[in-house]
Amino acid sequence: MSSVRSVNDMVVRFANVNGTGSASANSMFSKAIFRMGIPVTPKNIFPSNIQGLPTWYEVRVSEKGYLGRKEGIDLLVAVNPQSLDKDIASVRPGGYLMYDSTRPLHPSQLRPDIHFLGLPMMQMAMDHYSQPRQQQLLKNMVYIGALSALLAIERDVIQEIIREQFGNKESLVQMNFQAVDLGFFYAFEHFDCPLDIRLERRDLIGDHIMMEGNAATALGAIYGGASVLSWYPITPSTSVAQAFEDFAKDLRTDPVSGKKNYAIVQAEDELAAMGMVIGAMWNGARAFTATSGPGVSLMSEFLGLAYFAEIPVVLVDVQRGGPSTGMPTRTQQSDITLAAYASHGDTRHVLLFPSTPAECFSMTADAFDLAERLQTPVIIMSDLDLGMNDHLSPPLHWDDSRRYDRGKVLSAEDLDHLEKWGRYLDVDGDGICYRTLPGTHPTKGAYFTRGSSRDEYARYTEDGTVYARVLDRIGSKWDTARSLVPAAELHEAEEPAEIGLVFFGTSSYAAMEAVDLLRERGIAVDALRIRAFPFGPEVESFLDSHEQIFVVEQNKEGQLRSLLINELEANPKKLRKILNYDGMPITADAIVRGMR
Amino acid sequence: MSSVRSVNDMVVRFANVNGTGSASANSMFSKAIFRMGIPVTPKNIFPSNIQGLPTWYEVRVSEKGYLGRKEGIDLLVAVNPQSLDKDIASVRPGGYLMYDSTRPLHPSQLRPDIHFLGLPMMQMAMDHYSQPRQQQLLKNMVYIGALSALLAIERDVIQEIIREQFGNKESLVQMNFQAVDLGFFYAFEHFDCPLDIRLERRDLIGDHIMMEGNAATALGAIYGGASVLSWYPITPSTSVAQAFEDFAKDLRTDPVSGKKNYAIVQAEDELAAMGMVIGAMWNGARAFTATSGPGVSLMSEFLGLAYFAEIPVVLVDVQRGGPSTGMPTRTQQSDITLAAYASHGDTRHVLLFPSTPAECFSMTADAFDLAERLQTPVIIMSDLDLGMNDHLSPPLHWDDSRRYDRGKVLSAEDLDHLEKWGRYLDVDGDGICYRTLPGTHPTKGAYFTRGSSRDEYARYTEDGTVYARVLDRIGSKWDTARSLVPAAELHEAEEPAEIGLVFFGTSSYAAMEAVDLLRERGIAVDALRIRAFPFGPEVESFLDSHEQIFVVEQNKEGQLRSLLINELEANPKKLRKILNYDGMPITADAIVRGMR
Amino acid sequence: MTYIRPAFRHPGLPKNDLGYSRADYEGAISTLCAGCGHDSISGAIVQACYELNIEPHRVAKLSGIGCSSKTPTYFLSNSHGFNSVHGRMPSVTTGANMANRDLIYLGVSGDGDSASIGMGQFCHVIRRNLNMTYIVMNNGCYGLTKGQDSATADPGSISKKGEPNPFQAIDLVGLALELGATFVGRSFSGDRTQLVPLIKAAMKHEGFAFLDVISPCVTFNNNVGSTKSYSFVRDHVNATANIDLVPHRDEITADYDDAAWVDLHDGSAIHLKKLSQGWDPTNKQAALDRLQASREAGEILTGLVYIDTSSRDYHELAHTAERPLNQLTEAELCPGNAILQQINAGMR
Amino acid sequence: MTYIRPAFRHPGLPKNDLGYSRADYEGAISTLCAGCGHDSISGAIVQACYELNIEPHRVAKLSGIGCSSKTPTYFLSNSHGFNSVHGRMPSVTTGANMANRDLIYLGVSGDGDSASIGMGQFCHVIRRNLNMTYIVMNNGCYGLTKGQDSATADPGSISKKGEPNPFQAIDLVGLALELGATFVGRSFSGDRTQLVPLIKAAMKHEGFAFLDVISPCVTFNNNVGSTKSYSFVRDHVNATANIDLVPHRDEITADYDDAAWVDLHDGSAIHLKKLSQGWDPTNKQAALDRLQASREAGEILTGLVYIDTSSRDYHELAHTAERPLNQLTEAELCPGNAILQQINAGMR
Ligand SMILES: Cc1ncc(C[n+]2csc(CCOP(=O)(O)OP(=O)(O)O)c2C)c(N)n1
Ligand SMILES: Cc1ncc(C[n+]2csc(CCOP(=O)(O)OP(=O)(O)O)c2C)c(N)n1
Ligand code: SF4
Ligand code: SF4
Ligand SMILES: [Mg+2]
Ligand SMILES: [Mg+2]
Repeated sequence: MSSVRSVNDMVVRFANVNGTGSASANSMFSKAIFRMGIPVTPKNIFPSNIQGLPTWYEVRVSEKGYLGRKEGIDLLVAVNPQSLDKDIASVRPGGYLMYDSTRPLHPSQLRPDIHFLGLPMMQMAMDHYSQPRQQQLLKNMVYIGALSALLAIERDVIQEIIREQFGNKESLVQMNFQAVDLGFFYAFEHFDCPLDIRLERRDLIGDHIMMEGNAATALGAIYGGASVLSWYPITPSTSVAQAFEDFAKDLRTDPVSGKKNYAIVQAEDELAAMGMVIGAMWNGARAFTATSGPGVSLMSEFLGLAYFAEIPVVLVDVQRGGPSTGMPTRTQQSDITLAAYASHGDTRHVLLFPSTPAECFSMTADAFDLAERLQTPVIIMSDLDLGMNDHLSPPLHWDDSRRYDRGKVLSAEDLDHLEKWGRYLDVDGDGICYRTLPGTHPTKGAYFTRGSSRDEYARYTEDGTVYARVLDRIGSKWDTARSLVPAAELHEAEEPAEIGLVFFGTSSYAAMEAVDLLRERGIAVDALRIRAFPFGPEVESFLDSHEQIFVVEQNKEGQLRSLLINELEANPKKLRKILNYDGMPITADAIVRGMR
Repeated sequence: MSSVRSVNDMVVRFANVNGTGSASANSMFSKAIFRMGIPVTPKNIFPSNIQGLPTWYEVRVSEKGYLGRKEGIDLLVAVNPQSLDKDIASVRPGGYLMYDSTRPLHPSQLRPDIHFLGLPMMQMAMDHYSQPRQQQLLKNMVYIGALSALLAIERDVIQEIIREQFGNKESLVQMNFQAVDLGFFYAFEHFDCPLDIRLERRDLIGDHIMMEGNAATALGAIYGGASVLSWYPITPSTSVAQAFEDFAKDLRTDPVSGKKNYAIVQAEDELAAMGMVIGAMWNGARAFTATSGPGVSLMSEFLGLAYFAEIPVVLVDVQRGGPSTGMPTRTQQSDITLAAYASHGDTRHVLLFPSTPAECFSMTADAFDLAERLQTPVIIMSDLDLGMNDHLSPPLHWDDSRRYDRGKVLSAEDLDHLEKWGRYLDVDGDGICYRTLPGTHPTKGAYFTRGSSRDEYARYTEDGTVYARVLDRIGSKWDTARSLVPAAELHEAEEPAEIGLVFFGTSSYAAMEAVDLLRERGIAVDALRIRAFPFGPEVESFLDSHEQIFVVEQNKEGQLRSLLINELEANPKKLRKILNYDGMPITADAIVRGMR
Repeated sequence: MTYIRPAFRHPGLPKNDLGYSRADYEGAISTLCAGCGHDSISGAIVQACYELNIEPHRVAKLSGIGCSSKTPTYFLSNSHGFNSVHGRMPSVTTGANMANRDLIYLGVSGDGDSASIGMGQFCHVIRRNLNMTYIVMNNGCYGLTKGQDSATADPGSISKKGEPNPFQAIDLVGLALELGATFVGRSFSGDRTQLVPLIKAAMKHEGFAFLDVISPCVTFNNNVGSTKSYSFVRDHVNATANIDLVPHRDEITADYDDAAWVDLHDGSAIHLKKLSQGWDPTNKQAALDRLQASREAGEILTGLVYIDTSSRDYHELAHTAERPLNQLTEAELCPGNAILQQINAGMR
Repeated sequence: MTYIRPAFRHPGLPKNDLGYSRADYEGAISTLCAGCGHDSISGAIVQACYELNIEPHRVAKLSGIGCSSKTPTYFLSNSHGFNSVHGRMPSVTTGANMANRDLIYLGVSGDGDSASIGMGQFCHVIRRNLNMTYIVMNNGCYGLTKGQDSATADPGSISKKGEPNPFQAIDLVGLALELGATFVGRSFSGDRTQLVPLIKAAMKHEGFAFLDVISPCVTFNNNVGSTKSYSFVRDHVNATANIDLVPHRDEITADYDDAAWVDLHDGSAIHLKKLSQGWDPTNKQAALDRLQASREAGEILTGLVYIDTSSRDYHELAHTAERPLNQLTEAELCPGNAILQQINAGMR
């Protein structure tokens, strides 16, 4: 039978039952490869349930540093009897299946075209550990040990990671060392290790880090100066709030009083969460909330208020599979249309599209400057893949000389020196007016904020001319926004290319890999990674300068493409859709197929 | 001074204080003109307040039958001191101002270029009536009387209307007669009546009726078989629910038991209102709700559920000035984007665009057939102008041979004869599957409705392939919808035209008038009135067959234009926007200006 | 489920008066955590419906979102079910009931689903005295989103060490009484002897019947103070910051007469106080006082707290026709063109 | 308002200890109907703030949507105001308070705004004991949308003839008590002698202070039975099906010691029962009983019903720093790059 030869280039998938402690073991596996200096990206494929259902952990290893998903599984670790048949079928010809040989496979399950590696995981765990819970957990370490032999993972790297995890709890450390060795030596004796798919130490990681996007987003909020968080739990955004709370405990507890230099409320629902953000921002604290599609739908009315009353808002949308409850534990980029135009009437919101944890961090921090500068909602469009999976990312960086841009806020002194002031007077011609905070000045600067129509002095009015004038002025902020948001990232082919590839967020990994695949086939493609809405001039000229443009998205309707057409008046005929919306991250192969 | 000569062609505006009984008097004025066989359309321009603020009533009279708003006021009846200066300024040169000469005008107020008609309304009312409330009300009848002399309104027509209104209350009838006469004879003696703007009986009304769109919508729901209404009060949709309740009391009370063959709940909010509609439709009763922009925003999450779980929904959106609370008592067509794509994920909703009360009636009735046939939400996009103003309209008609289309619903018998059935199996290839109602059959047809992903047999699944397949199948219903919704209405110029004018809803009145104005100037224009989304092939070919197309809308961003571009892949370059979003109905002049 | 379930039944199975066996009231296999209190409640619902001799297809089961709201899949698979959106089960059930007053409506929700996002709808469905049974599977936390505190009392709070949840806990029983619910009861998932009769009584009540059922979440134990028994697990959890181990647990049961301390998985305990046999549940004032008293005593009062035996449901209050609205014929619904022409005449 | 108001003040005007005259606490001219109860409450708020010697600009006034929610424009024009969206004032106020615990928060709402669409947020702001005064101007109807029934008791219901509102009325005072509000009172818009002190007490309370103020809607009288006095008007109304006449009315006032029947504009009356002088408002159980008793007697209990004198507000419960969060410096907010590099290290 043909077998797959490769070094530092493989897809390994673990098939587990959720709630059995496998996640921690599996993450050690990726961590170890990372420590060996080899680019790696793991993805959790988990059910919307707490215990007892199939869950998968898919790890891609790529010497070339391709971090998107890849089709075809080289090695599958089958620990879940429920999904075993499906798992066996998913291994690609010539690939390997490691299974728990405590119970032998049924002959019908033995595919002739793949290699079977039987490891009596449960048996070994039971032989060595008394408590059922220990057995269950350490069984996982046994297969990690076996993998280290089979794939040539450096044993001391694994030991180092175990030490870091269990720290001072020496008993646990030893227990885990032993379990790893059990697996290691069993594999060593029974199979010819290492396999011809294997790992070799490299130095390809540099100073990169491995981090979940949601944690980076939370840190971005800390560094961006957020002191108020109001949120409502929803997968896959929950860990943003939880990480923010953890970081805040460490970094924001008043050294003297031991009290909190932050306030977090778990709201009664998403409407209330957004209401609290609006109230806090109106009152001069940096505030944000994080949610997913259903929450954004519920926040629609409030987003319209913030847009029209011109109150800064920072909202993190960690997208999942829609519509409705949809696939809560799968990924999509399908809230673009909603986020761009949320609420009734003529509204339009600023969107940011991070693709890496580093960008989750920087864009979230920037979002507060943008929101306060523009006095409007700014929505960070992350997704489940980016938010809840570990990603290889450039290290996070903060420029200590940087100062927050709190936008146009008048102090008591400013007010004293002002002849006349109107909350909605556009004195600078950039569409942005000067606001005041409650409690600033005894006699000047008080005004009434409302979602109903008002004149330049914040007085209620039903005069249509004034109303239209105010709408136009608010609309004019859009041009200012265009000049402030992060520009799209252009990747030009060596030779002039007629084909353009446009993508954003987590589609970027597969898209950039696709560009290389096409180059290898002699097809030159210019690539543009969109990073924000409104689109800058660079996007416009990219569309103009290419005959044929493909827009890669993880939704069904081609939502970003619609934005491009609407906002840039581009001819739809030349913009073709490449879509993936089955809830799994898109692959480079799918993109290449889509361009045919 | 030049004066305006015209018969049956004028704009008369009444300036009143709200809460002073003027509305009933003013509506008598329009009614009388209507009874004289002359085309007329009144518009209320009222404040978001209950008592004491300026309110206007603007009446356009047009021999040619133009029913849109027209710029320039020929005669202004000034009854409100608060707005007097503004009102005087609003009269066009050569026009007339009738004012309450009980208090003389200040010389500075006397514009040289208009005619002043002083009528001591309050004085006369006080001289003849004792109670202050009588004085206030009958003052209004006094100016109606004066107008009948000045404009040559037939006196018996007015008397007829008064009789109809106060019916058996003879004392009131006489009191009103007297007040009218007071005004009539005062005018007759003091001014040379009739003026050179005047009225003459015609026979231009035919069998048309004068009706508010919201009442017609409510009747449409009655005739469409709605038995459940859940709603939450909001201007300008409130009168839909109230009219439905009134009609239901008359037409749906069980003759035998005296009990209600309908159920109406004033819900706690719009989310609950939509939830009740979904629950009732799921359970096989025809149900609907009516709201305005803010309500639609709040219903977003539920609309996504109905779309994805495939539950029929009928929603009436009577649009008002947005965003946010905006201008609650002014009109706009600015919820198009929201309604078309409401909710997160890839969703798309069927929209209907009525332009007349007759269409409010028929489209609302049709909406129930469409919703049940397509198993999806259908949204009727009315607006404040259409809903809350009297409109001249073709009479309402119902074909008694017509039968409701309840869509694909399986009876107990059907189920008995079915071999195998899956709630989401597309057996007919039109994307629409067979549903069952709770309680139908003891052992067959029960299934679980959910907003999360499921397979063809309604079983929960997290299998991406199945999920994408279901999304595609739901998407395929869109083509079926296209074949069912009302087609756009084409008005071709005599000679071949390169210019196309596209419009919908209440913009149609002004748009059709603009087409005539352009013809008079020798410019040929083909006109297309859009009546539904999705757009039919006729819309596509109209766009293809015209060089230059103008899209008329009463919103700021050109929301329908965006739909045309997105859904028909039309080249934005050839679609130009003509917009009006100051909250007042658009005029023909504005459209003509916009085409320059 | 829409596929026909295997028809085979053991012939010897006992049947109720309608000839249905208990299995006819069961549902799909549960995917909840082993030992989850919610599964015990599902079992009690099956038992209650079996004993009540209900035709399974005459029941409509509705829920919101959460582990608790998943349970309708695990009972009555011959009934239509509707898993709506988070916190909105009451409005969907109201609409369903408006359309067909003849079905039996069983609403299942969680403490997050009802006491947080669903609070408004919960209050208003009570106000309308909708004819339904409303069960909150109350575990004091958000199970499906991994254990955040909910707005209701944490059953483990009495023995709690260290900092308690700072905010007021909402007592849904007290709230329902205050809002005028016509049937209010509380029980414990493990106390089947008390729970089954309560569910039966609730389903027979003509109007809104509320049951607050305490139902421990075996997996998310937000009560660190009293969890020594888990040191091994907790070490892993802390160490990996990754709550992905769920110890298998047996269902907690309690069968008691008057009062009982029930041990929870986290080692904490709740003090259940049963209303005495002689208790008169028709006295509202007494119910309010008794409830207040047990709160102050740190007890959780269980049993049928209050019932208004003269309850008139939504349809009676609204004078809806007896025949379900979804069965009206086209002739009854549509007034026809003749009447429409009269209406036109009135508009001229 | 953002334009500077005419500075001229009559020199002789009385001033409070801070040197502000009553006019410094006033707002724009009301656009509500003449005689609307809401205007009386606005007046009482002005008086209370004047007497409390509050610096006007240290107050933040927030509201939802409705006639009642418009009133913040009619008082304290030197304070920032926020007219948010319908039913959401509590969350916006919560956020504002989180950001700056040093301002005085005055929330104004209506019975529709709070008891219907805002029910969930109303319950949860109570639960958090947010430091604010929450006034519901309760007219038992939706004024701004022209008089639909609201979910609260109709003040005119006692003398009502014919069919009463079929549904349970929500008593916001009872609800607030049940949910553990730390300050609960009720009054009547026309009883300034009772109202002003109650508002002052509420604004001084450390935590959530709720005031249910009955405030008749002079225009929308959904009580046909008792309105003979309006025959003329009503004839017009019926005849034209067009409620566009609003009779001018004088504000209704009531100054009473123990109990009083107050006539409303519609000819109906409400029975106000004042808590006796000796009443101890710190006894929760007594408050609940007393409230229940007067309900049964068909009385509307007014006065300070309950106060928890040991109330600890949200920030105390949450251990927020004393200094308002919106005054933290960039240095205090941003940990800097050095720490970030340590965090990076932990991710390798
Ligand atoms: C609009 C919306 N917000 C948030 C969520 C995420 N969510 C799912 S279940 C749940 C809470 C469930 O708690 P509870 O109702 O107590 O049920 P339990 O799991 O504890 O039984 C939340 C917040 C959602 N599905 N929809
Ligand atoms: C989301 C939303 N729904 C409905 C409305 C329409 N609306 C405006 S005020 C109001 C009710 C006001 O009643 P209440 O709070 O009692 O105030 P009142 O006018 O009686 O003082 C409603 C339903 C709205 N503005 N927003
Ligand atoms: S998480 Fe808790 S509530 Fe959810 S299934 Fe597991 S035990 Fe039950
Ligand atoms: S309608 Fe009623 S509540 Fe509104 S202002 Fe008039 S009297 Fe006051
Ligand atoms: Mg729960
Ligand atoms: Mg009210």
